[in-house]
Amino acid sequence: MTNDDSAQQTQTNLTSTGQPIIRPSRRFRPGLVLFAMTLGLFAGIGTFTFGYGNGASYLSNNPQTCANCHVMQEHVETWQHSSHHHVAVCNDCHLPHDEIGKWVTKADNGFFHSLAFTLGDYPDPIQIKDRNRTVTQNACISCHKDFVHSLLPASSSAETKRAIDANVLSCVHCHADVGHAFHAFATGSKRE
Amino acid sequence: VNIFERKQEARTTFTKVVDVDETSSDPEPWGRNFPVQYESYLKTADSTRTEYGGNHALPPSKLEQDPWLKRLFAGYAFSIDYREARGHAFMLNDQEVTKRVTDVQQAGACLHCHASIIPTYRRIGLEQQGIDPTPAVLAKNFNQEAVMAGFEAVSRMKYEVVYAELLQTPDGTDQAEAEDPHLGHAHPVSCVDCHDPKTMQIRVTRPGFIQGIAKLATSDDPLPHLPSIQKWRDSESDEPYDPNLLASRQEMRSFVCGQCHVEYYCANKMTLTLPWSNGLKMEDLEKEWDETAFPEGGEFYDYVHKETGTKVYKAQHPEFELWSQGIHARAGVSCSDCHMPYEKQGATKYSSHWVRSPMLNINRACQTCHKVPESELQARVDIIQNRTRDQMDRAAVAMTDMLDAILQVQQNGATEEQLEPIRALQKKAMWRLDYISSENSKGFHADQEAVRVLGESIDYSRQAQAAAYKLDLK
Amino acid sequence: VNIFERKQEARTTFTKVVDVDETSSDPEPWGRNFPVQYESYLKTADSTRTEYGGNHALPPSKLEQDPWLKRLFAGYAFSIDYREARGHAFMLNDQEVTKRVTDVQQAGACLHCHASIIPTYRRIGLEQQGIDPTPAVLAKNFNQEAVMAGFEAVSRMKYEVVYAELLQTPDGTDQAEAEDPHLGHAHPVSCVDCHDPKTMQIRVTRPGFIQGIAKLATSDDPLPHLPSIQKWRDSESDEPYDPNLLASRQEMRSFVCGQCHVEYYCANKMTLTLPWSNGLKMEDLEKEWDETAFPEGGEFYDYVHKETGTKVYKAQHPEFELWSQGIHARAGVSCSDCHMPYEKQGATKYSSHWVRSPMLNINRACQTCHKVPESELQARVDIIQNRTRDQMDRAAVAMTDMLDAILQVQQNGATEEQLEPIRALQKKAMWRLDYISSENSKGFHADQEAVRVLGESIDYSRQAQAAAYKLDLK
Ligand code: HEC
Ligand code: HEC
Ligand code: HEC
Ligand code: HEC
Ligand code: HEC
Ligand code: HEC
Ligand code: HEC
Ligand code: HEC
Ligand code: HEC
Ligand code: HEC
Ligand code: HEC
Ligand code: HEC
Ligand code: HEC
Ligand code: HEC
Ligand SMILES: [Ca+2]
Ligand SMILES: [Ca+2]
Repeated sequence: MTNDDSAQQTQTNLTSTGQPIIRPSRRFRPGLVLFAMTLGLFAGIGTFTFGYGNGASYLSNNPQTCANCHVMQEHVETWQHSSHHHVAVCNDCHLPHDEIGKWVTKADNGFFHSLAFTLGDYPDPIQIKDRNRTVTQNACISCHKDFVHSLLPASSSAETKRAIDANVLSCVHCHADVGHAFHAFATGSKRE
Repeated sequence: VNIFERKQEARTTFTKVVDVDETSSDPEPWGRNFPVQYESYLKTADSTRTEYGGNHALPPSKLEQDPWLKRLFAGYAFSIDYREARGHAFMLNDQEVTKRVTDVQQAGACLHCHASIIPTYRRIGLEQQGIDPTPAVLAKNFNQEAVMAGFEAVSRMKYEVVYAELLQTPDGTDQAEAEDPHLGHAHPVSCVDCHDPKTMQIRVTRPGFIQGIAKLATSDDPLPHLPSIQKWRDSESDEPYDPNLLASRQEMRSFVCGQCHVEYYCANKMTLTLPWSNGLKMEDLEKEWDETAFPEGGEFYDYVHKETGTKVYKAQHPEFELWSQGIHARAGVSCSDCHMPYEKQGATKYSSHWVRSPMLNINRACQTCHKVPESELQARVDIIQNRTRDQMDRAAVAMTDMLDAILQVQQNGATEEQLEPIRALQKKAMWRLDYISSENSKGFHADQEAVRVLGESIDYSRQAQAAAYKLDLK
Repeated sequence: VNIFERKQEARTTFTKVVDVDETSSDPEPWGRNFPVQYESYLKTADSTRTEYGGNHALPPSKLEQDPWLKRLFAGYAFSIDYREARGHAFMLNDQEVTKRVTDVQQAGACLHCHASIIPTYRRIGLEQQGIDPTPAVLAKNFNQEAVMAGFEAVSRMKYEVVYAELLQTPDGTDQAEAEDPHLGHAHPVSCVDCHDPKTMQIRVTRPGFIQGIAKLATSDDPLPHLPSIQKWRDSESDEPYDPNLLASRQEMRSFVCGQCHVEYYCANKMTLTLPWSNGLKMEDLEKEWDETAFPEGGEFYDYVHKETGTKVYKAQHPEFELWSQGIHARAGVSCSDCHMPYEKQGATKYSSHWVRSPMLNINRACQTCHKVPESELQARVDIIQNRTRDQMDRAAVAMTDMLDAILQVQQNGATEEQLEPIRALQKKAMWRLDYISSENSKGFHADQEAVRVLGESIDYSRQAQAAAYKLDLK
């Protein structure tokens, strides 16, 4: 369940313009700058799936809008068969639960997926990337932290040199199919 | 690291009811802080068993189930008494009462894996360093240096002597009383063996493992299932690989078990040793033993096989090593994932400390990952284990045929020179058969590898048999 | 609902451009209706290969890679020419040019699996039934009875004779012309072999398979991976098990391959036979051969091993049988899932008809189910195949040692009576080694089983060697 009403509102605005609005921020990292530049480039060329594929759907919470891209069809279907279909929509798991991260991810994924879709040079079946895996992991914890607190790092202090990142168990190592029925093993075991 | 990566939230701190420290080898006070884990830990005294078992005062004897084991171990303590494993609660008791200990003189190193012995190592280590091991000093911190020193000091001492030392170490609850000379009780594996009493983080404490894994890190065995070792190798650090600092949590969830469920040498000719300097494969371990000489001189061996007089090696429970060759390790599945699965209690989940066969708990141990019916998972395991079993029986027949052939040529006057190459084959054959039969998963931990090793055992047994016939001494 | 059903929802409706019928063994007209499938089918003429290969005019010779094969096959056609498999497009050509056919007289049954031969079987069957096989009659329906009759009629005929019959059967495109005596061309496996021309549903057409699977159904082999057989057994039907009526779609996705990728007998002493009456395990097949006698009398064998004079069996590509013992079959994963994975063209999904090594297409073939990097999947397969390879090399050494030992005692005058038990061991050893080495996945289809079978081969080879030495005839 997303409970982010404000985000929803901003979104409507954006949808009506049909274009994403990227607000430059000092907190944006170089990738984003690159993103903005590439976007400029493509805007120049003129043909770009972002508009054609209803790019703004990236900004919506309705899973059917993800299915605007047929390559997402299977993911929507398996989500419908999953244990979470009545409690979480795509964005609950695939967008960070904090404001900035949310918009950065939307822009980032929205752009690159549209680009990939246009160029057709993506793996099929699609393979989730590490950065998006961090997003799903954090989403699980965000909803379930009370229940799973024993799985969280014993301490976040500097008492151990062990990388904090290696210190948390990956949820999808065991629960590979919560968002997508039949999602056989993950991966997800981020072993390092 | 990028902008999306939020700071990991730490575990909600627990309500400490009592303080525990580095001497708290008695689990009871820990149990007051962590009642669910403690209750499940206590269940290891339950002894329900799977197919390969029953319900007995002492677990069933493997020697009776597989009489060929008596010939395999002829002349060694294992031929007197060798039983199935059972729950952790029994480990100390089962060691005390085995005829291997009551009828044979054993070394103190036996307790390394059967008792909560670290505080005792620390105490003796401190004494050796000239420091007074007061309860406060003992309790203060882990003090790896002192622990290692104590371990080296007692490893080759007599079993009874070291056992008595256990009772001279405070265990966090007992108070010395006038009539009772004990300072503490002896406990089987306990919380302090796997957890840091301050943070509750899991850790490894066993000197044998700490040395073993450091040796392993310097080997060139690939080890894709232990990525922190590869990182350490890449860093070209001068410090030895230290699992407590470098291993990921998922690796630690197997390392805590690898402290004990491993092949070892443990007798009085040399300190307890895990033979990992060449890697974790069966051949790597064998190579280390082949290259080892006893400190007092003479090439390494475990026992002289009584029927034939051949010096051979004894393999013990190489679970960690065999698991390392399997698909689960490769996929990042740890021992704890299957043997200590999460359970739900009320609003939280916890790790079951009822360490036992996952086949008694298929639902939690397997079905989170494998969405197939229990009966189907059971059937898959049965197929793997039965196939291993068949090949093991075949290897056992080959082994006994070999012994008969050797005995015959010995009776007919074979010379030592003639026997030498045959003994070499015999040693390889017996090591391989023992390796898989003493591993406790009946092949499950790495199914193809288990059967491969048995196939080699058959090859060497039959080669030895053929070589004996070829001597033409019937 | 399971993963397969989900996938199977994706069916494309087609626009019929041309009509195809039961004589259309030329794939070209089908290709006009289904251009994507056809295009991918044509790619089987591409011959990129994995590690165990290269790029050659004819595929690499297995005899050169593994010289011990020449001794294994001594006296049999396979010792003259035996190569790696390649794409389906080559199957007819590679058979025509192999020295096994050019230098040795072969039977017509060879074409059962190398040509689109069903219309020819039907034509000859109809003739035998006294019906005039006009193109219209031939095209009308499958007519299993006629197909079976034709198959029985030509199986033992000469290869060249049956090949000529192929050219006398219309193939759906060629028209008989004045100068050209051909009615049709001969084609390698084609659409009509696996698809019903009316509905496009997949089906099995090969008489050998239809008989074999019906025999299998009457056995007591458990077969949990083929649930429709269990259902048929439970129904206690009087009709033989008919895959085309009873098998699930997922089963059919393996059966179409099981038509050819199976162990067989195919020479002139008896009709083409798949030895499945006892089950699909290596021992079950062996048992059928042991129990078989030739119609003309005499116990069944494939060839007399030239070096030793022992009558032995030849194993051929038991992919379907080995797959049946593996975890993938058990988990319901069919041959087509890996060898004909779905691909996308635009918004439509289709089955790749470029049947080839999945290792050339890891993303589609494996990553649907295994969400791990390609390099990791490759590594897992390498480990399994290398382990199998090692054990195979070991079994090969044992086999040649055995042959040497037998030759020696034969030279020294061993009697037939003395040799009899040794020959029995030799036959078992050679069958087992051949079984895994002629299976084309190098153990992947059932890793533990493959190594188990090799372990048994080692056992029997070495036992034979020892028994020869024991005769004391050096
Ligand atoms: C309850 C959480 C959850 C929900 C809701 C969810 N997903 Fe996912 N999704 C995941 C997880 C977890 C993964 C796999 C992460 C991994 O393998 O590490 C994933 C993976 C993916 C992938 C990568 C391909 C793959 O199969 O690994 C895509 C694409 C995807 N999701 C799309 C969607 C779409 C579209 C929706 C909405 C219809 C959706 N997801 C809803 C959790 C969720
Ligand atoms: C413009 C078409 C399109 C739309 C609309 C779309 N996707 Fe995707 N998506 C793609 C493509 C193409 C890829 C593969 C990208 C790659 O691997 O480079 C992809 C990959 C993904 C991945 C995993 C890949 C990664 O980079 O980690 C996730 C998760 C995902 N999509 C979620 C969503 C969600 C959630 C929505 C709706 C909010 C959505 N997608 C809408 C085309 C689309
Ligand atoms: C938006 C909040 C939300 C997110 C994000 C979320 N969950 Fe849940 N999850 C829930 C709720 C609510 C339930 C209870 C559903 C019910 O009772 O039917 C639940 C149920 C579960 C269950 C029990 C049901 C089952 O499938 O076995 C598991 C396990 C679980 N979640 C794991 C995860 C994991 C792993 C992730 C991340 C990939 C995740 N959840 C992400 C809200 C969430
Ligand atoms: C090593 C395996 C493992 C890992 C890692 C893991 N879980 Fe679980 N989880 C389990 C098992 C096993 C259960 C079932 C416990 C039971 O039924 O008693 C479970 C149960 C749950 C449930 C409750 C299911 C229910 O039926 O109500 C939720 C929610 C959940 N896990 C979320 C998570 C989240 C979030 C993470 C990551 C922080 C996570 N899990 C990591 C194994 C794991
Ligand atoms: C300090 C040594 C030590 C450690 C650490 C240890 N074990 Fe054990 N384990 C033993 C001994 C000794 C026994 C045999 C006890 C007996 O038979 O009396 C045993 C028995 C077992 C058994 C058999 C239980 C039964 O009911 O049959 C299993 C399973 C097991 N251990 C798994 C593990 C796992 C998994 C871990 C790590 C989470 C682990 N052990 C950690 C020493 C240890
Ligand atoms: C490196 C760790 C380690 C050392 C050292 C060790 N053990 Fe054990 N022992 C185990 C483990 C793990 C098990 C459980 C697995 C098994 O039974 O194979 C076990 C099981 C046992 C058992 C119960 C099963 C059986 O074998 O009958 C006895 C008794 C025993 N050990 C005695 C001894 C004795 C005596 C010594 C010293 C010679 C010793 N152990 C040294 C780890 C160790
Ligand atoms: C994927 C699951 C899995 C993993 C990972 C795993 N095991 Fe096991 N283990 C099993 C199964 C299944 C058995 C067979 C139990 C039986 O036969 O009842 C078993 C058996 C055992 C036994 C004998 C238990 C008995 O009842 O006698 C021991 C000891 C053991 N494992 C220790 C370990 C150790 C140590 C590790 C890690 C190095 C490990 N296991 C990793 C599944 C696993
Ligand atoms: C043989 C090793 C071993 C012993 C002994 C042991 N633990 Fe654990 N314990 C583990 C492992 C492994 C975990 C999982 C740790 C993780 O994933 O970070 C764990 C986790 C825990 C946790 C964290 C929450 C959870 O349930 O995952 C607590 C609390 C805990 N143990 C308490 C205890 C207590 C109390 C005792 C003594 C009664 C004890 N442990 C004995 C291995 C052990
Ligand atoms: C944390 C996840 C996880 C757990 C827990 C787990 N498995 Fe697995 N299992 C896997 C993965 C991953 C594979 C490798 C195949 C793959 O990538 O799908 C696998 C493979 C297997 C295989 C096929 C490999 C072989 O050796 O033939 C069997 C059988 C199996 N598991 C049984 C079990 C059983 C029984 C248990 C419980 C005792 C268990 N698994 C627990 C993840 C798991
Ligand atoms: C039951 C089906 C079947 C029959 C009958 C059959 N083949 Fe094959 N043949 C195959 C399959 C499947 C392959 C590919 C697998 C392989 O190469 O092992 C193959 C491969 C071949 C190859 C290429 C590889 C090689 O072995 O050099 C030749 C040549 C060949 N067969 C000739 C023959 C001849 C001659 C006969 C008759 C004696 C025959 N086949 C009968 C199914 C069959
Ligand atoms: C009519 C018989 C027949 C059928 C049906 C058949 N095959 Fe084949 N297959 C062959 C023959 C013969 C060859 C060897 C061709 C050659 O080497 O010239 C072969 C070769 C192959 C190869 C090797 C390809 C390469 O590029 O190296 C694979 C893989 C294969 N088949 C898989 C399958 C699968 C999967 C199916 C079912 C979807 C199937 N086959 C159906 C007869 C058949
Ligand atoms: C889970 C995936 C999977 C399934 C299911 C499967 N195979 Fe394979 N197959 C493989 C892999 C992997 C190889 C090894 C390819 C290599 O070495 O390049 C292979 C190899 C082969 C080869 C040799 C290919 C070559 O390049 O020479 C043939 C023929 C074959 N399989 C046929 C079959 C048949 C027939 C079935 C069903 C009865 C089947 N396979 C089921 C994965 C699979
Ligand atoms: C060796 C067997 C085999 C041959 C030969 C074969 N097919 Fe297929 N075909 C299959 C299998 C298996 C499927 C998957 C069927 C299913 O899942 O129901 C399939 C599916 C199809 C489909 C359904 C859509 C799809 O892509 O899944 C079409 C259309 C098709 N084939 C056309 C052809 C054409 C045209 C030819 C000849 C050029 C041909 N096939 C030759 C085995 C074969
Ligand atoms: C349709 C699903 C599916 C496909 C496609 C598939 N697998 Fe699997 N694989 C499984 C399942 C299911 C298991 C058994 C373990 C389990 O229950 O998850 C498994 C097990 C395995 C194992 C461990 C078992 C063993 O033999 O050691 C390996 C390795 C493996 N697969 C590799 C592959 C490779 C390589 C491919 C592609 C050539 C492939 N798989 C294709 C579903 C699949
Ligand atoms: Ca040993
Ligand atoms: Ca044959």
